[in-house]
Amino acid sequence: MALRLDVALKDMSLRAPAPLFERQPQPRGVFTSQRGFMLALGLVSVLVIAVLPFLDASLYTMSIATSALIYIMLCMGLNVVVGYAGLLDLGYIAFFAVGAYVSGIFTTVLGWPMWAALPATVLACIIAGVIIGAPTLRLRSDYLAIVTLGFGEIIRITANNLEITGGPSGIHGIPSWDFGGWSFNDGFNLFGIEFPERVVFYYFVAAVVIVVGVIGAGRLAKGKLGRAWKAVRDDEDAAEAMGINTYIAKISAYIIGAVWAGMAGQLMATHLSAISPNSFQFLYSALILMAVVLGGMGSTPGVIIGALFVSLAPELLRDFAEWRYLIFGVLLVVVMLFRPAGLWPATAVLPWLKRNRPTPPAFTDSISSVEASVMESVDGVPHADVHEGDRS
Amino acid sequence: MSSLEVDQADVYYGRVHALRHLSFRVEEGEIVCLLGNNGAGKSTTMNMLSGLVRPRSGAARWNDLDLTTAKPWDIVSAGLIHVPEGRRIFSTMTVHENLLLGGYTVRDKRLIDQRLDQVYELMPRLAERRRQQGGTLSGGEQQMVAIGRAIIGGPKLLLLDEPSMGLAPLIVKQVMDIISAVNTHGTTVLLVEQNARAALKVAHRAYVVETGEVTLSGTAAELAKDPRVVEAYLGA
Amino acid sequence: MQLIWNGLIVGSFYALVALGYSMVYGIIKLLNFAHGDIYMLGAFVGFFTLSAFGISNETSIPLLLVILLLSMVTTGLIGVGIERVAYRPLRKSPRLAVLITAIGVSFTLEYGVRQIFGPNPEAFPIRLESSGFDVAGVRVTASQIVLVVIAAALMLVLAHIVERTRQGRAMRAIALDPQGAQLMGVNVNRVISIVFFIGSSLAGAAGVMAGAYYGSIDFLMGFIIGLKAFTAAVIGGIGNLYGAMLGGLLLGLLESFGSAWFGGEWRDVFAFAFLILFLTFKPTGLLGARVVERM
Amino acid sequence: MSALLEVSDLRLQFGGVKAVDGLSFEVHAAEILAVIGPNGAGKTSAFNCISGFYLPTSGSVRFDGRNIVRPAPDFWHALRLVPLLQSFGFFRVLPSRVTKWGMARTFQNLRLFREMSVLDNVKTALHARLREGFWSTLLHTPGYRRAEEACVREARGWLDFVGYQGSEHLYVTQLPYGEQRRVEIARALATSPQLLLLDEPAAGLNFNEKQALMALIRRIRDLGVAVVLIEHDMGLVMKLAERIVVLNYGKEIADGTPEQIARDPLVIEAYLGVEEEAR
Amino acid sequence: GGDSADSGDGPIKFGMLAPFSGSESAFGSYMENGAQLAVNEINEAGGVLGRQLELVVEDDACDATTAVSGANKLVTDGIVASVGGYCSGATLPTLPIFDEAGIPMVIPAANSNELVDQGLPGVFLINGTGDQQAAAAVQYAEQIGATRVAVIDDATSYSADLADAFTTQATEAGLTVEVTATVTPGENDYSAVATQLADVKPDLAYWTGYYQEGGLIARQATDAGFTGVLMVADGSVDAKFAEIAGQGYTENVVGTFTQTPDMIDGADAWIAAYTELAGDAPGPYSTQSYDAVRVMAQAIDDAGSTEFDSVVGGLEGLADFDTFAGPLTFTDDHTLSGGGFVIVSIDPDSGAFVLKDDLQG
Ligand SMILES: Nc1ncnc2c1ncn2[C@@H]1O[C@H](COP(=O)(O)OP(=O)(O)OP(=O)(O)O)[C@@H](O)[C@H]1O
Ligand SMILES: Nc1ncnc2c1ncn2[C@@H]1O[C@H](COP(=O)(O)OP(=O)(O)OP(=O)(O)O)[C@@H](O)[C@H]1O
Ligand SMILES: CC(C)C[C@H](N)C(=O)O
Ligand SMILES: [Mg+2]
Ligand SMILES: [Mg+2]
Repeated sequence: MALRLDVALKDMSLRAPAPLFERQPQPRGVFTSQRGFMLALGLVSVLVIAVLPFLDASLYTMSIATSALIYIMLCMGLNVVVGYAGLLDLGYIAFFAVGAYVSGIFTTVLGWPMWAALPATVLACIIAGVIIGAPTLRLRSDYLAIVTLGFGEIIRITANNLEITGGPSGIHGIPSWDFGGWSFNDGFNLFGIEFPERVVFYYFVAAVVIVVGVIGAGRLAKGKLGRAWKAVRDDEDAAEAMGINTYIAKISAYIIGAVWAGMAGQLMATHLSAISPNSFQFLYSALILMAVVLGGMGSTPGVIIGALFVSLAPELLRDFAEWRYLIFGVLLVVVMLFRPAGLWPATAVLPWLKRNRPTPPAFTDSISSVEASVMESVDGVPHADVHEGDRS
Repeated sequence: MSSLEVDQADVYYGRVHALRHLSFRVEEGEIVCLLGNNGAGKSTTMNMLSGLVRPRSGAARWNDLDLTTAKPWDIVSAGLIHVPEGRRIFSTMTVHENLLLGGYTVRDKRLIDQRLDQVYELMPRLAERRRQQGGTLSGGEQQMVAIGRAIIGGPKLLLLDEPSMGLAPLIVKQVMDIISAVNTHGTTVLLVEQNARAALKVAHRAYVVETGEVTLSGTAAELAKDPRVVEAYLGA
Repeated sequence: MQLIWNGLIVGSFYALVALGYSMVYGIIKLLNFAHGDIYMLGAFVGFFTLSAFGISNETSIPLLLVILLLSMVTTGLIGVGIERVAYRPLRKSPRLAVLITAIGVSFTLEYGVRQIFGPNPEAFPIRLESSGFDVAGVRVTASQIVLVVIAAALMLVLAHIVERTRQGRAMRAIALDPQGAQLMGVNVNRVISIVFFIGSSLAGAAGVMAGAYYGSIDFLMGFIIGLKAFTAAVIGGIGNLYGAMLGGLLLGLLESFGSAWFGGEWRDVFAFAFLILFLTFKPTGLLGARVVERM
Repeated sequence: MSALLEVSDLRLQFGGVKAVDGLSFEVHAAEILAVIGPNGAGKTSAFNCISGFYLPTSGSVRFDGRNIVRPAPDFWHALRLVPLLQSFGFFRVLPSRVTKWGMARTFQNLRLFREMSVLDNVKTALHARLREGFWSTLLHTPGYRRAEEACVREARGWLDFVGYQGSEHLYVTQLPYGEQRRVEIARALATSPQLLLLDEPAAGLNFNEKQALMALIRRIRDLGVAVVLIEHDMGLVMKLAERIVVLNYGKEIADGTPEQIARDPLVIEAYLGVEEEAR
Repeated sequence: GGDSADSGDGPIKFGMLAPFSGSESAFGSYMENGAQLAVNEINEAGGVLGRQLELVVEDDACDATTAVSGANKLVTDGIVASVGGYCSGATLPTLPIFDEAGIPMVIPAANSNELVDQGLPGVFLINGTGDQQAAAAVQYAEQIGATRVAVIDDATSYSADLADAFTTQATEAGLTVEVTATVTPGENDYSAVATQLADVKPDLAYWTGYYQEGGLIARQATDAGFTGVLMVADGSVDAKFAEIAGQGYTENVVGTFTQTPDMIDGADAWIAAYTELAGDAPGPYSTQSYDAVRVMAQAIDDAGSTEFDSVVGGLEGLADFDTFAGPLTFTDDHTLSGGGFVIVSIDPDSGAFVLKDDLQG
C-alpha cells in the first residue's frame, strides 16, 4: 500500500518538485553499514545485561551494575540537554534529586506505592525543567551554566534544610516496587530458577533504562524534536529562521532531561532505599557532565561508555583506596588529551567503513543542464501534488 | 633577491589534498593576483604563507625567512601581513582598538599615530565610526577596518584574501585604488580575488589556481585576454 | 555596617580568585575548575616553605610578604605548566573537552596534595595579628586592613594592564579570535602563558592571605571558593575584570546579608536566587558587554 | 493586486546610528526584487527587521495581511518594560512565527547547522510543517514513519531542485563553499515560503557559479515565490532583478526597473560610481 | 537470609566502612588504624573461637551511593560483622543491606538517633547518641550557671541532630536559647556567626560541628568580641582545634566528649602501640573503632558462633565490658546506657583536650 504521504506534512503550499537524481541506497548489513552494526552492538549489549546475573549474582556486582545502569539513564538525559541542545548544565543532579526526593516523600510520608509516585515524579520534574528553562530564554552559554549551577545548589540546600525531606540525614526506608500483592522483595521464581530481589530489581532497572533511557532518547533525537535541538545547538538564529521556536525547543530539552533524571532518581531511591542531600552535590553534576563529554556528546554509544566509565572507574579503583581520585583525575586528563572529541564521538565512522565514505562533490553546473527537465515537471506553478505516489 | 617564492608546496587537511605541488613567485614591488574557483586552494595558500597551516612538503620562502617553519607572529613582525578571508574583525573591540592592534608589532608610537591618521584620511567612514564596536559594522565597513589594520602594521608584503567580497561597486573601486596606492608606496601585494575583472586591472601578473595547482600564469594583461580565463572567470 | 565590612572582606578574597578566573575565561573561554585548587596550592606552598624552615606561630608582616611573593611565583609557574600540559593541546577541541580536563586537573591537584600533606587540615604558620579597633561602630582589625590593601593593589594594577596596554589589547583580541590575533603578530602562546601566570599567582596570593588570615588550610579548601569565584565572575560579567572585582565584592555582601536575614543555612539559596533573578533581568552580568552578533 | 510585503516608514536605531531611517517599499507575489546600496546603508538591518530578528524602533511591516511588527500598548511603554518583555517574546513576532507565515531567509554569512548532515539541515526546515508528536516519535507509530518518510522525500526534492548532487549524508562543513550556498537555499525553500529573502547570495561565488545561481533564482520565482535579494554584483542584479530598490543611509533613494536605476544620477553618485560598466 | 554464610574456617572477617575520600576523609585512617590495632591484639591473644580476625575496609566517602556499593562489596567479601560507620547519612542506607545479609553491626562513630530509630535488630551504637551528648552539654551549662545560650551547627546530619537535641533539652531545663545559627562547612569565613555571638553575648555557645570550622569560629568569635564559654561537641575534640584557633583563643573552650586514652591514666601504652602501628598519633574515633572490634569479638566469643541471632544475643548480653568510654552495657534500644560523656578543656601548653569535669559531681 502506498503510504499517504501528503497528510504527514501540514499546509503544503509549496511542494518540492519531483526528484531528479538517483541517489545511492544506503547499505544495510551488519558490517557494511553503521546502522546495522550499531543495531547488532545494541543487541549484544542487551544480551550481556541479560546474562550478567547468571554469571555473578553477588550483592556487590548486582549493586554496582544497577548503579551503572541508573547512571546510563542519567547521562542519556543530560546528553539531551548538553549533547543535543547544546545547553551547558552544571546543576543537572538537581533533577535527579527532585526525582529521588519526590518519590521518597510520596512513598514514605504519604505511603503510596512506588509506581503511583511515578506520575508525581514526572510532574515535579517537568515543573523543575520549566523553572530552570525559563531564564534560559535570555541567557547564553556560560551565564546559563551558572544559573543551572545555582539551581542545583538551591535544590540541595533546600533539601538539607526542610523537615519534609528529612534534613541532612535525608529519607530512609524507601520501599521497593510492589504491584498489588507482589513486590520485588518477594523475589521471583521462573522455571525453578530463583531470582532474588536484587536480581529482579536489576532486570527492572535494565528494562526501564534500555527502553526509555536509551531507545527513547535516541528516538527523540532522531525525530523532529531532536533536529530542532541540534539546530538550536549549532545556530540559534538560523534555527529561528527555520521556523523553530527556539524557546520551546530549549525548554523541551530541559524538560526531557529533567524527566529522565527524575526517573533515574526514583530508581536510585529504590535502589539505595535511603537518600541524603550529600549525594546531590555539585561534584556529581560535574561527574555526569564528565561522563557525557568523555564518552562523546550527542552520541548514544559514547554516552553509555562514558556513564560506565564514570560510575565504574571509582569502584574498580577501590583497591587503590586513597589513590583512587588522584588516579581518576590523571586518567581523565589523559583520556581527553588523546580523544578530545570523546571516546566515541557522534561523528565517528567505523574504521572499516572509512574507505567507502562519500567524498564531497565538486562544484557542479548541473542546474543549467537539468534545467529543462525541471521545467517540464514543475510547469511553473505552485502545486501540491506533483509527485503523488512516486518513489515509495 | 627579495621576493616570495613558493616551490612544490603540498597541503593536506586530513584526507583532503588542498594544495598539490603549488609553485609561484612574487617579486618585490609587484601586485600579483591569484585567481581560481571556490575551493581551489587560494585561501589555503595565503594561510600557508602566514604560518597558519603547514605544508606537508615543499618550500615557501620570503627573503631569508622560511615560511614553512616560522611562527605566525614572527612572520608578521618581519612585515608579511595577511588580511584574511572573512575580515576577522575583533567584534567587541572598537574600530580604533582594532586599528591599534594592527600596530601590535610596531614599537614606535609616533609611527602608529602617523599611520592612523593616514588610514582615517584614506577611509573617512572609519573616522566616523571610531568608537563603534567592530562587530556591529556593516560588511563593507569591516573590510575597511581589516585593510586599515594591515596598513598600520606597515607591511612590506601584503596578502589580501578577497578584499572586495561583499563590497559595493564604488567601494570595490576605492579598495583597488588603495591597493594601488599602497603598492606605489613600496609594498608588494599578493591578491586573491573572485572579482577577476577588478583584480586584473590593478595586478601586474596573475596565476590561475585550480584544485590546488597552478594551471595558467602570465601578466595581467595577457590573462585578461586569454580565452580560457575569459570563459571561466570573466564571462564573455 | 558590620555586615558590610564583613562582606567586603570575604568579597575581596572572592574578587582575587574571580579575577584570575575571569582572565582565563576571557582569553580561552575555559571555565577553569582547577583555579580554586591553585588557591589551595598557594596556601600549601606557603605552608611547606615555612614548615621547612621550622617557622610557626609567626606574626611578622614582612615575612608574610616574602612568602606571598614566593607563592605567587610558584603558583604562577604551576598555572603556566598546567596550561602547557593539559589545556594547550586541546585548544582547538570542543570547549567542553577542556572543561573536563580542568576537572581532571582539579582532582589531580586536590588528591595529589592530599597524598603529600595528608587529609587533615593544617594550621598556617603565619598568623596576622588580629587585635581590633572600632571605627564608626564597625570592628576593624589591622589584618583586615592589610588584606584589603594588598588585594586592592593587586587588582588595580592588573585591571590597568588589561584595559589600557598593548598586551591587554592582545589578550582581548585572542579572546575574540585567536587566529585573527596571530595575524596581528600576537604571540598567542606567550600571551596565554602570561595570563595563566598572572591569574594563577593572584589565586596563589589569595591562598596565602587566606592561610594567614584564617589560620587553617586543607586540601579541599579551593573547591568552594572556586565555585564562589566562578559565581562572582559571572555576576560581574564574565571576562570583564572590573566586573569580576565588583562581582566578588557583591557576592561577599550578598552572603553577609543573606545569613543575617535568613540564617546561615539559607545564605547560599539567597545568594543564588538573587543571582538567577539578576541574570534574568540583566543577562550579561553587571559589566558584561552584550555581544552583538550580526546576521 | 495587493502587495505580499509592505514595509512602511521603517526605522531602526542603534544608539546614535540610524541604520534604517524611514524605509518604505512593497514586494509583490512572484517577483524578483533587488535591494542595493552602499555598504552600511542598512540593507541587512532592514532584512532583519522584516524577518523578525530585530525589533524596529518604529514603522510597520505587513506580510501577507499580517503585522510583523506588533506595537506594545502604551501602558507597558509607560512602565518602561517593553524591551524586557520583548526579550521574553511578548509584544513581538518571533522569527520562527514569521517563517511559519511563509517568509524564508538566508544570511549574509553562511549559517548552516555545522554538525548536521546535508539532509538533516534541510529536514530541519520542515520542522513547522511536520506532523510528528512526542508519543509517536517515542513509539515509532506508522504515523511517525509516514511523516519521516514524507519529510525525507520533501527534503531530497529540494536538494535536487537546487542542483545538489553530492551525498546527502555528508556534514555540511565538508562541502565546498558554493555547494553550501546551495544547501542553504534548499533549506530556506523547504520552509515553504511565499517570499524568500537572500542576503548577498552571490558573494564569494565565481562567474560560473553565479550563472547557476541566477538560473536557480529564476526557477524559484517560477514556483510562485517572490525573491528579494541584497547583492553588490551589479552584473547579476541587472540581469536578474525585475525591480530594484536602492538604499542609502537607511533611506530609499530610488525604486525602479534596472534600466531606470542604472541611469539614476543619485544612484550613480552614491553607489555605482561613474565608470562602472554594467554587464 | 544472607548469602555470605560464614564458611566456618579461615579467618573471621570484620568489615568497616569509613570515609577515605571527600570532605571527611581525615577520619578514615584514624578509624582503620584503631580497629586494626584491636584486631592485631586479639589475633596475638589467639583470635576468636580459635580463628583469626581479619579487617576489611571500604571507603564510603561519607556519601550514600558510595557507602551502599561499599557495603555490598563487604557483604560479597563475606564479612561476618560490621564495625564501621562514621557519617550517619552514609551509614543509614547501609543498615538494611547488612541487616538482610544477617550481619550484626557495632557502629563506632555515627550516632544519629535515626540509626536506632529504625528498630533493626543488629544495630548497636557505641558512641553516645545526640540526646546523651546534649544532656551532658546542658548539665554543664547549668553547672556553670549559664542562662542564655547559643547553638551553632553545620547542617550535617550529626551536627543538626545534636543541635536540635540541645535546643530541646536546654529549653526544658529552663535555659533560653538566644541564637540558633547554621554555617556552611568547608569555608573559612564565619564572621557572620561570630558577629552575631558578639552582639547577643550569650553565656555559652555550643558548636556541634567539626574541629576544622570549630577552630575558626573560636578565633573569629573572640576577635569579634565574644567572651562567653564556647562549648564544642565530640566532632571538634581534636588537638588540631587549638592549632587552628591559635594561641590565646582557647581559654574559654570546653568540649563534650567520651573519654579518650590520653585522659585515662596509664593509657600511654595504648597510644604507643597505636603510634607504632600507624606511624601517627591516634585521632578522633580511633578508640571507638578499637572498642567496636573488641566489643564485637567479645560478643562472638560469648555466643560461641558467628550466627546472627547468637551474636546479637551476645552483644545484648554484654555487661560492664571494659572500654575507653567506661564499662559498657547496651540498653534496650542498643545504645550506651550513660553515653559516658565528660567535659574536656584545652591544655594551653600542648593544645590537647584534657579532662576537666567528669560530670559525676
Ligand atoms: N579547515 C579545513 N578542513 C578541511 N578542508 C578544508 C579546510 N579548509 C579548506 N578546506 C578544503 O581545502 C580546499 C581549498 O580550500 P580554500 O579555502 O583554500 O579554497 P579557496 O580557493 O580559498 O576557495 P574560496 O574561493 O571559496 O575562498 C577546499 O576543497 C576546501 O574544502
Ligand atoms: N547592532 C548594531 N549596533 C550598532 N550599529 C549597527 C548594528 N547593526 C548595524 N549597525 C550599523 O547600521 C548600519 C547598517 O548596517 P547594515 O548591516 O544593515 O548594512 P548593509 O546595508 O547590510 O551593508 P553591507 O552591504 O556592507 O552588508 C551600519 O552602519 C552598521 O554599522
Ligand atoms: C562525630 C561524628 C562521629 C558524627 C558522624 N559524622 C555522624 O554523622 O553521626
Ligand atoms: Mg578562500
Ligand atoms: Mg549587509
